[in-house]
Amino acid sequence: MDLSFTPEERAFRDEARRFFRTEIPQAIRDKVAEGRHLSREDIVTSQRIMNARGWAVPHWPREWGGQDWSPIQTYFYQDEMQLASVPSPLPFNVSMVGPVIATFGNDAQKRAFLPQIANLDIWFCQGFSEPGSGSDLASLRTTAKRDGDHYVVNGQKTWTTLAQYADWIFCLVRTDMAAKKQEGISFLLIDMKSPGITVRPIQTIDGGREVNEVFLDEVRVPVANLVGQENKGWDYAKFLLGNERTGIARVGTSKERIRRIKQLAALELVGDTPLIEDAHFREKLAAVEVELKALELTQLRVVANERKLAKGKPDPASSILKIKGSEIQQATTELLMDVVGPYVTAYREEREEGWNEPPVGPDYAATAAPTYFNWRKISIYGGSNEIQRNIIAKAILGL
Amino acid sequence: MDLSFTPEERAFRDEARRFFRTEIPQAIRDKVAEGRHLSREDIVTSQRIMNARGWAVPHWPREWGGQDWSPIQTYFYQDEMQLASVPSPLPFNVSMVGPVIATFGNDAQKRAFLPQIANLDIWFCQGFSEPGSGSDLASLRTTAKRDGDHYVVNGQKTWTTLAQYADWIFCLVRTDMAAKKQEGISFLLIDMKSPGITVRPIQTIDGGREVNEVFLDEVRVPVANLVGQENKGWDYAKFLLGNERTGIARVGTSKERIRRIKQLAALELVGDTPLIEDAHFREKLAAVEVELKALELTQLRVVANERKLAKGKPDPASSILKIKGSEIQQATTELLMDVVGPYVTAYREEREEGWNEPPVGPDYAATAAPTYFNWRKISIYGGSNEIQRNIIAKAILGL
Amino acid sequence: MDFDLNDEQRLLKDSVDKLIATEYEFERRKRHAAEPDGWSRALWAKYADLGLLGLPFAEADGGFGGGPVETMIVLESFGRGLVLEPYFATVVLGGGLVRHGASAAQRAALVPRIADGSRLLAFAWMERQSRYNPADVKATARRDGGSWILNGEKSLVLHGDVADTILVTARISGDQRDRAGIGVFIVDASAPGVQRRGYPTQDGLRSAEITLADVRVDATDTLGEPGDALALVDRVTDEAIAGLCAESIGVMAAMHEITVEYLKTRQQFGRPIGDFQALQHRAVDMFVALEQARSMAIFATMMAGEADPAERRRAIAAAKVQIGRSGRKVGEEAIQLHGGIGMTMEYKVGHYFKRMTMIDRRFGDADLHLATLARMGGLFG
Amino acid sequence: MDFDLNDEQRLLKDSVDKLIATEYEFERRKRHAAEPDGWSRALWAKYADLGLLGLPFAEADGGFGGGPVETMIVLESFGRGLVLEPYFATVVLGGGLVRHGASAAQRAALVPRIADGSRLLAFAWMERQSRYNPADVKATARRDGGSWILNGEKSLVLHGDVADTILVTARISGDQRDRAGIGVFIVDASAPGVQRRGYPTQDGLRSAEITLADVRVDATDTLGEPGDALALVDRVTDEAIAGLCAESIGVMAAMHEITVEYLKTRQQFGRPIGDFQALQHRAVDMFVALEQARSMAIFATMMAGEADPAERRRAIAAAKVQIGRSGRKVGEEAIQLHGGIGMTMEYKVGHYFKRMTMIDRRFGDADLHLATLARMGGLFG
Repeated sequence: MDLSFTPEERAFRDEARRFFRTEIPQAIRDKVAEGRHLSREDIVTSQRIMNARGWAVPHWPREWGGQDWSPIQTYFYQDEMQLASVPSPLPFNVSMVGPVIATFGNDAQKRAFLPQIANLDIWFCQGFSEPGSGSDLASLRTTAKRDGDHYVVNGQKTWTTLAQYADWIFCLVRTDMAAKKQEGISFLLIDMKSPGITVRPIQTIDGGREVNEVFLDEVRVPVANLVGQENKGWDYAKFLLGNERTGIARVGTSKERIRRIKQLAALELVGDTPLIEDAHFREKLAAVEVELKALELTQLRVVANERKLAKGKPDPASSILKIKGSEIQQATTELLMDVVGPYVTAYREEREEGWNEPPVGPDYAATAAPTYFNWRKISIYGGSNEIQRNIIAKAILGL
Repeated sequence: MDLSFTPEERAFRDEARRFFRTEIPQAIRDKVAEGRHLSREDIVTSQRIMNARGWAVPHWPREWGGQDWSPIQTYFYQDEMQLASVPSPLPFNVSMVGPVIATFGNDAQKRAFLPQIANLDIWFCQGFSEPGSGSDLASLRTTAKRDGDHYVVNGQKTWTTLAQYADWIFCLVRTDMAAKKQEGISFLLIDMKSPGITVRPIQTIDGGREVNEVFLDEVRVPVANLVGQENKGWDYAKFLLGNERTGIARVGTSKERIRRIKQLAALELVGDTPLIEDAHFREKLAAVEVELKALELTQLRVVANERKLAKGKPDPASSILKIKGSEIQQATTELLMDVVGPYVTAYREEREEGWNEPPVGPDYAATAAPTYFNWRKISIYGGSNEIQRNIIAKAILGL
Repeated sequence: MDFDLNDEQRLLKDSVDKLIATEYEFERRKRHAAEPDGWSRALWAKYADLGLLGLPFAEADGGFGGGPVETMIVLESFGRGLVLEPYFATVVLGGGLVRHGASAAQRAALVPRIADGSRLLAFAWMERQSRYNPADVKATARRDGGSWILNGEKSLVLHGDVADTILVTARISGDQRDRAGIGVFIVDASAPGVQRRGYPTQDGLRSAEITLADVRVDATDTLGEPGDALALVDRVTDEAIAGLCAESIGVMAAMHEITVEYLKTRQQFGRPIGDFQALQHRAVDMFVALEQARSMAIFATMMAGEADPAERRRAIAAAKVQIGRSGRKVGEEAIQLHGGIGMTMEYKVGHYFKRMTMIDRRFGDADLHLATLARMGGLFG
Repeated sequence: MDFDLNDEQRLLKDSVDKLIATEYEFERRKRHAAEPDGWSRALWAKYADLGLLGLPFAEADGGFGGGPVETMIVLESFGRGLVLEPYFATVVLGGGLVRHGASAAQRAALVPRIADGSRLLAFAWMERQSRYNPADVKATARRDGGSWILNGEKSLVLHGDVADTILVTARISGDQRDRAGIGVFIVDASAPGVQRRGYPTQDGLRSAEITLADVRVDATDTLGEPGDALALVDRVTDEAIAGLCAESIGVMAAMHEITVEYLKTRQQFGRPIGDFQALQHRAVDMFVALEQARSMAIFATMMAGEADPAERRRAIAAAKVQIGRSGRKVGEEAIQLHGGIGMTMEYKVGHYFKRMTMIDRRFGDADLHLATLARMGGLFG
């Protein structure tokens, strides 16, 4: 047991820190730090800079741009990215469809898609959830019927994040209606410009437009866009969902938000005294910091354990990262509301091009409540915390 | 809606306060306040004083000593009793077996038992739980086989509180082995001096002896000691268990303990400053006070609602009283440990006759940890808080 | 003690509940929100017709003589509907200042117009630096002959954008946070020197930033004792918090009902998710939190009229703590148990959650009131 | 960074775990507790044979050169066994003072005797009024020629009843709570003027109240700098807290395992209670609390040797907060999920619960350490 980092690990961390803080534009990083909306352009710009450095898809196979990093390197990469408020490379591209194509796709698909996915020349969105499917994803009902060289797809997807920006969508569709629930599902890549696709925004309670419904009406998809085997899509979906182990806790994001909370709480006066000197506030904050430090160590332990697990087999302990990581992130959004105090209540709409109203109260107030509202999602999506508890109960505790 | 007490209600409260604080010996009340063990004599003395006043069994039928009080009177009776640290009349007598005999017993049983139960001339203990039965009480396995004018009882009871003091035990026994679980159970009164009864103490983690195992080996019980009808005992048990609605929250006890915590926290110095002036401690205490005040009102609402419910039909809302009441009582025991600080750790055995060692640290320190340990039971017994949640889910929420 | 409503109260409750159930059906609420003021003038007239706008005022003044229980009934129902009209600003806050601070002549001038719906009020007590301390007042009032001259900036004035009459705290004397030296002034919103900028709040209401530049009001246009009006402000604030508690109960109860209904109907893995015991127990914990909050809302109603200001403040602070904590628990669990649908504007539960979150931040959050209560020695002697 | 044990550590862990699994089987533990000292002298000799008593001392001094990780391994295992022997008092606390405060001559005199089991140590720092503040010292040390004369009363001295050597804090100069002016003195337990009264603790260990009446020790019998020894005390205390954290992990892990096993075997309503989802989720929350605590115990181990006292203290305070909170949750839930059986002395889980509760109260509880951490600015810049 050696609980310190090696000089090589530390050097890598320093290099990551330098890269993220000097190469990614400050304006983009400020938006992330302040909880403001990123434009499509912001996300593309940031990812292309990383891709130019070879850092957009480090966990991919080497021939497609991967880096063969150690788990600790991967950890520092993500931590420093989050600490620097750099937007993560688009997860639908780099953590979801990319690894699926790299692992299960054919050569033509790899060549056609992987470089463009890595560079965000193609923007993918995810077509898994359907109205009514929720945690029971395999109950999906979108169908794809073979018609010559095409599938004809009919159905509806929902919670499709940033579909409004997407060029392509990867979908789970039912290709065998007679088969049992998890069987008979296939994994299709569909061009969003195909006739019959309609995107309808879903406004979330923070006022933002992040998610959408996607309607598929007689959409014709070339059979060449089937990934892997027909009716084996559920296996690929499980691979995809179990793929993102590190980073799920977003320790770096929470550290950065705590830094920001301290900074703002030093500005915010209660009477004559900065809020940061209020004992109750400080203890509430410190309690979150303790949990966060514990989570950081827990994450390092999970990361270190990865080497011992079969490749692609998710560690059920990563469910701890999801549960605690989401709780801590949510706690930081509440602390940010505490900082802002009464000005939490004022609503200020943000458009693509920026604010459309002058601030009410301090200029950092407007995002506090929307962030709190929006962050409720992180204990729901990606397998709700209830599902994570079921996983631990079964896979770790044997209940 | 009238949210103030009537002059009559206030007068009754004042009378109850005077009675409990002047008539019940201070020495007994001090033991309760300090969390020390009561002797058998203490409990008998206290109950007989109440019985002489007609206040031991106010909720019984009038002809057997009941008082026909309004729900608010009953509330004040219990609240003032608890505030004055007066031991409750023995619940096994006055709240459990007494009402069962008064409601379902025959005339001979009523005459033979009720006056002695009220005056604690006979001490009853409860023979319901068995090893393995737990929350699933109806799975009990103690048998009573008819043999002429007697039942022959074989089996084992457990968690029998204060069996070491008891003259009699009321038991659920299985009289029809072929019947379904809840059927075939009968309710028997058994003299503890009967041959074949053995009592074995169970030491609890606080070091006390409150509960026992009771072994019944070929115990002969006159058929005359069957209450009500054979094989109908489950109905009487349900009646008994649903009987104690008010008082379950023990609001008065918690109020009194908070008073004591404040008193001791004013004595206890942290450096130069009394603990009571520590903001963190005060806020922790105030948070419990808020919940307690809410519970007091919730209890009054449940009490006021009693009139509208069928007699003897438990209000599922009383499950709230059990859940919150136990949580708050447990929180006060933790606060008491906070007051005592490092001296929580010293163990000092208490015998029937009192302490057998001089104190380590302040003389109020010795009971802090044992009380915390012992009070863990209150979210377990009388239908665990999990069972209470099941009741609310089903009976109130319809889930 | 009697928790049952009397016949009149029952009648009031039935009629308000019925109106709100109809007029604040979810889709209709969107239409009210889309009106120019962000709420419905037509409904305001209905409230006047029903006697709701004059409810808490003395009959002698042209009101209906309702007490705290009547206000509780209305506000709980309004909470259930997530009502958008400026009832809280006009009748509870403004009306409270009028009831407790106005002279007979002022009442004669104001109450009938409040009651008939022709005059909207707002209470401008907060300033940019004050957070939740109503004594932290920089705005000034200077005597000039038969007038007061007001200068300063007031912030987060609930429904200040539409108010006809703005009741403004300003400092006559003393230092910025002195409790003494504050007056409450009756300002006509159209008076020269009054500038206001309205904006929406997170929970769909409206507030305003208000600037006062040499605004002249008559020497008699003050409420309470000029220079000693903070006790009046505290009293009205405490009453208003009791009102927020009542409103919260409507909000929480609705969230709980919607959630339980969802658990019963939403199917996952071939059965209603309400079959899952872990979710059942969490719905129960929400229910317990709701009932504890309901008890404290009743307590706040009982104590809102308490004569001893310290007793009243402790009780109100305790109620605000419970409402804040229960509200957060019920709200967050309502969203979590719904999953994604609860996160959308198209579905009602999120709107309740937002209102509840904002209520916790009005007049100080649960942490602040807990600190106040602790400093005052708690609730039990 | 590497969380795996190296070969030697693995060997150490295996041998300690094996010993404890055998010797601290539940019924055997009762026999140890029934011995005259409340623990087993025979086992103490075995610890010496295994090298555990000399483990953390430098090889040059007669020890085995183990570091914080080795101590963590031993204490976690001891926690799992609820070990009764005075290892923590002698090796961790007393040994820590010796390692960091003793001269070469003192180490030569003490370390071999600690390592071979012939000398037991105790650390007497607390006094009746001090609560958790080691600078709050009333006991005095007065120079008298070549001696120090000690007077005062020390309280809650863990295993002070059996210690051969008591390491005592006493004030040489300054006021009662001054950080300066404190010395640590090496007192032979049999010296004239030493009186002690032993008693059991809630978790089955032993402590003592100790009175010093004109106790004379040699001028050289001090550890650290006489008059400036508080830094030494802080350093050893922080190391000891890290040790408690490790012990806690053994305690919590055992409680969690026992509880999960109980859920699998206990039948109610015709099935194992572990089938009930509400109980499953609570067992999961216990597990999450345990794993978070394990992470912080590792963090404490990493930081126990940190050179910067402020950095070290913040890290140790944070770990103690997590241990206290996780321990309470795991312990209370373990009892609750067991039901009645968990409340009995005959069943093991309650003993773990009691140990865990007492650990939270040693060297300050979670609230105190949270306040310390908050005052020092938290963990993250």
